[in-house]
Amino acid sequence: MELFGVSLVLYLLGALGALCLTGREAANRVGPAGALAGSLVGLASVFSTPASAASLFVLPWGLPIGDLALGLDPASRLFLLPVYVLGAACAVSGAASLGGPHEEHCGQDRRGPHWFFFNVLLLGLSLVMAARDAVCFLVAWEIMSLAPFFLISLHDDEVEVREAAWIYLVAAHLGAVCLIAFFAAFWAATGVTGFDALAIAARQGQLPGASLLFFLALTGFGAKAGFVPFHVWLPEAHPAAPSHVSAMLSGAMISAGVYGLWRALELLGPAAPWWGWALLGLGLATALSGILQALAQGNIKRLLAYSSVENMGLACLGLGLGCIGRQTGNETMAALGLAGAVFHVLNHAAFKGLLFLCAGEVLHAVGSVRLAHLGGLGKRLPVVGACFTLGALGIAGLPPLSGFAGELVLALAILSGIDLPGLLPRVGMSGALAALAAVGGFALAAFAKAAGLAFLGEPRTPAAANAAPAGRLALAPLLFLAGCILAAAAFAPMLLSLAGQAALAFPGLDPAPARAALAQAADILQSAGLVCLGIVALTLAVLFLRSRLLTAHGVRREGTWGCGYTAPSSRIQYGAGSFVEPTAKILRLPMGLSRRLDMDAGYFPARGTLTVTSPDQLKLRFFTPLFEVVARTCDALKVVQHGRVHLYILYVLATVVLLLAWKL
Amino acid sequence: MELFESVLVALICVNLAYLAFTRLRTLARLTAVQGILLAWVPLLCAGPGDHGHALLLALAVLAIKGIGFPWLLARTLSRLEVNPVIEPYLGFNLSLVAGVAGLLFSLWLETRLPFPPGLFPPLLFPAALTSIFTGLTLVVARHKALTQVIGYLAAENGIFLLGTPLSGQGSVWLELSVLLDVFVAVFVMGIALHHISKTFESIDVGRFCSLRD
Amino acid sequence: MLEALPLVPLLAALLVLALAADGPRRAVLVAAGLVHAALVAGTFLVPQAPAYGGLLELDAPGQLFLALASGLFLAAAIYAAGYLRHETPGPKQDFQDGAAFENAPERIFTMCLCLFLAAMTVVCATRNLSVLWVGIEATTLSSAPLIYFHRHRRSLEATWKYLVICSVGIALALLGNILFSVAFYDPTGPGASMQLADMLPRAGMAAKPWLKAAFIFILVGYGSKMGLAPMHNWLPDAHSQSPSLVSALLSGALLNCAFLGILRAEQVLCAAGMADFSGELLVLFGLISMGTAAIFVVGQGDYKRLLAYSSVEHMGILALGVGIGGGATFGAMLHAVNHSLTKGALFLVSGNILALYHTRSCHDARGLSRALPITSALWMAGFLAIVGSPPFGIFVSELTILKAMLAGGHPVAATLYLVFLAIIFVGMSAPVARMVQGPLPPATRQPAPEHWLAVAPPLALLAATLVFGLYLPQAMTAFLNRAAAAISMGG
Amino acid sequence: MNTLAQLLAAFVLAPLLSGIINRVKARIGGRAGRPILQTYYDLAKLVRKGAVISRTTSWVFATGPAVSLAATAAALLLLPGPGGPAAIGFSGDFMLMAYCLGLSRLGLILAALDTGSSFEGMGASREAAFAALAEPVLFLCFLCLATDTSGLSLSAMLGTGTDGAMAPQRLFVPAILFVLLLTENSRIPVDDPNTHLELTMIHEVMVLDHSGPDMACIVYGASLKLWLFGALTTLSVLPVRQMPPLSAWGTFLGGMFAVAVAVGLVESGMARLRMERVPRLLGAAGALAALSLVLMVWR
Repeated sequence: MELFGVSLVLYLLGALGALCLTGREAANRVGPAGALAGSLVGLASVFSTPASAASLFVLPWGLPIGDLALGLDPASRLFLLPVYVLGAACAVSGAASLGGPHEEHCGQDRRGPHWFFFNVLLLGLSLVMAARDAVCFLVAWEIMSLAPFFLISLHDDEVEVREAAWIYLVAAHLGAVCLIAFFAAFWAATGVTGFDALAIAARQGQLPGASLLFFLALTGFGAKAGFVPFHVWLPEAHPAAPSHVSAMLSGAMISAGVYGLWRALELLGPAAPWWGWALLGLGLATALSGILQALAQGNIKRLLAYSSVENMGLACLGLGLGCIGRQTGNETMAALGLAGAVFHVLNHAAFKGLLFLCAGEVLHAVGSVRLAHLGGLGKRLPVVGACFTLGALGIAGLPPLSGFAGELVLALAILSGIDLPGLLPRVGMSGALAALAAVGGFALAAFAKAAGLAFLGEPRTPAAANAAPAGRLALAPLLFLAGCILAAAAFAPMLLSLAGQAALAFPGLDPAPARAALAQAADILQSAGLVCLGIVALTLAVLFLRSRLLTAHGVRREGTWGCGYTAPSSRIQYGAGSFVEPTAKILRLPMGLSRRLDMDAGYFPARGTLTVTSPDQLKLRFFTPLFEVVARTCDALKVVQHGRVHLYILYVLATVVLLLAWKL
Repeated sequence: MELFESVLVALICVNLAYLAFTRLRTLARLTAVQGILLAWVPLLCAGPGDHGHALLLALAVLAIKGIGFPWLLARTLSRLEVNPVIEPYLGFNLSLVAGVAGLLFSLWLETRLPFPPGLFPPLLFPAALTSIFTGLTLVVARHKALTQVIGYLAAENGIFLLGTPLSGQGSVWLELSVLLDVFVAVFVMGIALHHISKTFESIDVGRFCSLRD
Repeated sequence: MLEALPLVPLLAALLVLALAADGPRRAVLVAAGLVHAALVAGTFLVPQAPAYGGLLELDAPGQLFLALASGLFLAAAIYAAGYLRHETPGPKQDFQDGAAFENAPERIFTMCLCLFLAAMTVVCATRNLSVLWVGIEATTLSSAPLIYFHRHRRSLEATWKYLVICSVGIALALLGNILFSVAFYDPTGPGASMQLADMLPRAGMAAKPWLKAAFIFILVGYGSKMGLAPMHNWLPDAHSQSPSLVSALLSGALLNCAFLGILRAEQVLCAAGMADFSGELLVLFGLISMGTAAIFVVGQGDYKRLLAYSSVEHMGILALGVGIGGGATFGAMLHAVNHSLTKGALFLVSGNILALYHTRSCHDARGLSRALPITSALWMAGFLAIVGSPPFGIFVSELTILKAMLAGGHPVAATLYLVFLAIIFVGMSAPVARMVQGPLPPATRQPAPEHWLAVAPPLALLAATLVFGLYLPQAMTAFLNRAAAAISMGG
Repeated sequence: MNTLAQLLAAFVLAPLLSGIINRVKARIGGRAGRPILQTYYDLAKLVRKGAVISRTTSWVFATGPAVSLAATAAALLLLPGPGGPAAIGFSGDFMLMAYCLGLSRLGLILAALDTGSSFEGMGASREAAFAALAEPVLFLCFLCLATDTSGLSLSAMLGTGTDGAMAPQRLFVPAILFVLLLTENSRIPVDDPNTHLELTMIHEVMVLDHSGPDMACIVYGASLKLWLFGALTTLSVLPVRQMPPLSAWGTFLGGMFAVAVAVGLVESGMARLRMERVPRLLGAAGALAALSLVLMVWR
């Protein structure tokens, strides 16, 4: 806990130092240094105590409402893990990218504030995970929510960036409003603000309108985590933000939404039956729509953003399983669902952080992250390519990486629920498993597309052909995260039991069967690990054999066989639009693809253009019109301020008369 | 007491007349009539004890409301060379209807309030409220800044009327405030009118609608 | 000390009138602000006995608003020292319609500023309803020339509207005061006193229907000065046309003074046991004001009007908080503090923006962060503060009010409150973000570095509200609680 | 011991299946056909050859086939057989099997994209799309088996037979698995392994550029996959685990032969479906699986 405090202070120092040094080169060293040091100390604080320990500190706090109560329990620690790991990696990566030669369009004087807000984001995230009081949590939450607005708008001379930053700000605030309502209503109903006191009050007295509170929490935290239909800010914000910020947002900040939902479920106590099913359904809908839209994207960062939506959906599914399990008394399902959710969040943070940082390197090297501009980068940026492939393998949930382990735990939780009493629960669970499988299949397609089109084949533009690898400083965080991922793959069972600590601390669970279920799941991961080991060993063996055989019989290098076509160019390669065409034929609506074919008239058109775009349909069809309707209504109502003073007097007169007639 | 009631009825009539006349000069004269009528009120409703106070008040009202202000209005009128015809937003007949509605509303209001015995002479409360409502109707329903000032003054007169029975209660603040209000109406609005006419070559505040949403 | 409070600005006004040179005059202005602030600070240290035969008397709510007015005046006076240096005399061209105009003489402007402070001091430092009324009337008188500083036709229009609406309002408030004395009429008693100290103990015996009528008139009357919808219409015009430091004073201090008028009436009603009646009306007007502000904030193209409508919103929140009662009254007092500080800072910052771009349009004033980095940071921070984001103070007060609303059983009001706040956030965020971000418009030159006189006052005000968002001293909490108790207990 | 024998049988006998299929097709077409061991000859020849590798490609091109083969082989570790349970088994292991096959597919897709050829890109995109659609159907099949046998691991749900009468919904599962076999192994009616028009291919067009040992990996991997699905289909219907060892082996191999013959018959009797029809076929299979699942759960 002391170390945790030190890390907060380091963040604060980094923030203020960077702000004070605005305009000097040193800002780009002090800011990242603060973030790095704070993260490393924080990491030490997470590991310095046993995983199951819980601590609580109430510090003096100057406000008449709430308390400055901070504490670390297993759930906090686990959700802090991505914050610290990514905080360290992104600080280094950001220092490299903002200090490098790529930043000519970013005014020098903007780095001080940038690092200020980066440190503030880390500070806010740490406080969110540690807050044990509603008011304190809200303050931390808002600080955490506001900082990214400034981080996203680093390159605010581009109109898309401004637009994205604004969308982010609005989404974050609307979510926060729901949370304010949630905590205020909770506070008003119980009269206390401390988390422990709230939980006790909720357990003792039947909370009035608990379902409404749950709905508010789901909306508020869902807006942060990017659950459908509140995900619209993600695909806008991530491409606009600098990559180290995207990595931070996607890996750590949106996880805070899941964390918040976790806390809300803890606080609300005994769940109504529909909560778990609502979470399950929402999670699956989010995951499916997220991955389908990810598949449709032609911009790597947008693709990654939608993939984050998908993964948060899976985490929500885990929480839903936990809820259903707790409510039906199925401890196995509850423990595995909750542990699976945390496990998945951890995995996602590592993979997505790595992928976004790789995307950032691509952006620096090529100047674009649109798949139509990339290709063949694997040979030009070998480390980045390898890291991206590794991340893609992991995020698609393929063995032998721990992404598979996470999904397996979720699947085990579902499987333990297929003998629930009643037809509907069973059908629901089966549907969930099938949906999980579909998500896995589409994730594979999406990341095959991302990795394959960006890093393999021939470069599609001269910029991609001339891409130059980044410096060592920029590669260090990639390798660090890749190392984390490999370690996680090797120690997946241990990671699960770590995640299990959070599940065991969840109130309302019988620890003994839950512990047994977790132990069994760890065994299963062990066995699965054997198979994974088999895969690695066999691959190596086959590769060894292959190299022996080829040295014996010789290799000839030729051009790619063109199937008889003699003038191939890099433009005839399969592109982002064509790659998803078979899927789009069936699933155009959920993928949100729209295509336009412009062709000259006549039988032999000289020119034809096919444009395939994938705007967010929900934003296009729902939110934008909604905002327009509100704006138009307000405009129409503005006639009351017409500028004629005598009518203003009429308002006053009418008010008096009406009040007198009404009240007397 | 009959005299008092006839003064009040006369005040109500003057109020309605405000709404019915079409020339600014007539309105200015009406304010003089109202001021003179109003000057009677403190005298008539004063108790036996404090005639001196009431006389002082009556004189002050006569000087300010009966003479000073109408004179100022007339002077402004002749100086500014405004179009002497009032342009209404709300037609004269409709304005009259509004005035009568104000009267009826005041009478209704009187039934809703328990009157402390001996404080208000009969008819004073509705007369005062009618004056306020017609004054504000004049502000609402007419174009020119001058009519708005006149309407505002009529409303002030109503408030003064309502306040007079309380003047015997020992506090001078009430009277002072009424007088201060008149001061505002005359001087501040007079200054503003001066600027308006200088800037716009007219005191038609109907053109004042450039600030809006 | 209480005797001296209104005298200091009055004397300063005379002095200013007498001085010929600009420099000393500005010094006198700042000095008056400083002395006044010091005296006000002194009233916190030494309890004050009533002065001038009981006409001036300080209680907790009055002291609170007095301190706000004084502090804000000091900030505005310092800002004015820098501002007036750029407002040279002589003919100018209006940037909006190109018409020629001149500024009012600086002597008049400075004098009216001092008189304005004197009037506000009287309003805050009295517990006599008549004196209060006279004081509020005097604020109207002294502030009208301030609004008409730039003598062009739009500011004249704004001044005229301000005068007409506030005069009508003030007349209605006077009527309300008269009705109060009718309610307290006692043929056997010593006569109608408008001293709160006399009224509150007897409030229980007062005639209830008359109290109701009186409260309605006072609410509408002072409400039109305070900017409660639908009587708020002068507010955006006056705030947008007056010099920014005047807007800051109007919004941060004058509106509070009018609110104090309503609070005094509320005190009487609470003492008479009619808090339900008055509370209902205050909640109603609060919500209408917030809703109106929400409508006008969305799509607002003029940043000073944007701030003005935000003031309407916050006045609505104040009314709402007091109307809800209980913990919300404390919240409302805290909110008044935070709103004054924040809005004052925002208007001062808007003055810097206006000085650079010569336009009040949010669409044309772009790229602020590149042109004026400190101003843009203050603008953004002020925006976050005013819409109630932590760690600024308004978050705390708004949350307190929300909680009290939910605990007091006003779920519908609470829902509307949140919806309006959310709409206002969205509506304000778009123009503010647009102004702060992006490249400079091509026609604008890169300006000189910002002068400390232009950024220090808003910076200090924002720093104060930031502090109140993180740390409220015990003494201050106790004081605000005392003010809230004085209102809701009726004494 | 038995487990080892099962694995050995799979690794040795897998290439035989395609020989049988080809022979059946040839017989029905009235031809003599290729030798039944042709795939073995092909493999032997490929291993002994050098390779021609495109200049465009990177290490991914070389690793892809190896990963693909390794992943498929690892999936076989999870497959139970006539002799006993699988080498490695745990509840939910079918998910690992499916994901191993996914990894194997990803290896080939990436290798195909590495060539920069539009044709191979086309194949990769089709493979990815259809496999993603097949995945939930496969899971539904496993779920049906799991509810039917109350076992959550492949060893528990396959080859154990069912207690109780042979209800009609139980026949759905082998039928769907058979459809999946056709899909996943690029057989008619989903794909035509013997076509010569690249535009209509799925799997074959992905591997156009591979040669020598790489091609051998791919061909052998495809055989293993065919064996895997054949075994799934067979074991889902035949209760071999309850039989004495010899007859169990006999029944199992007989079943595998029958599956191969059935594939041959289908390939002889049907034309390739149009590309848009494939999802419809999978959709129908999925609907059938869902129906079967509901019927089982409902009991």
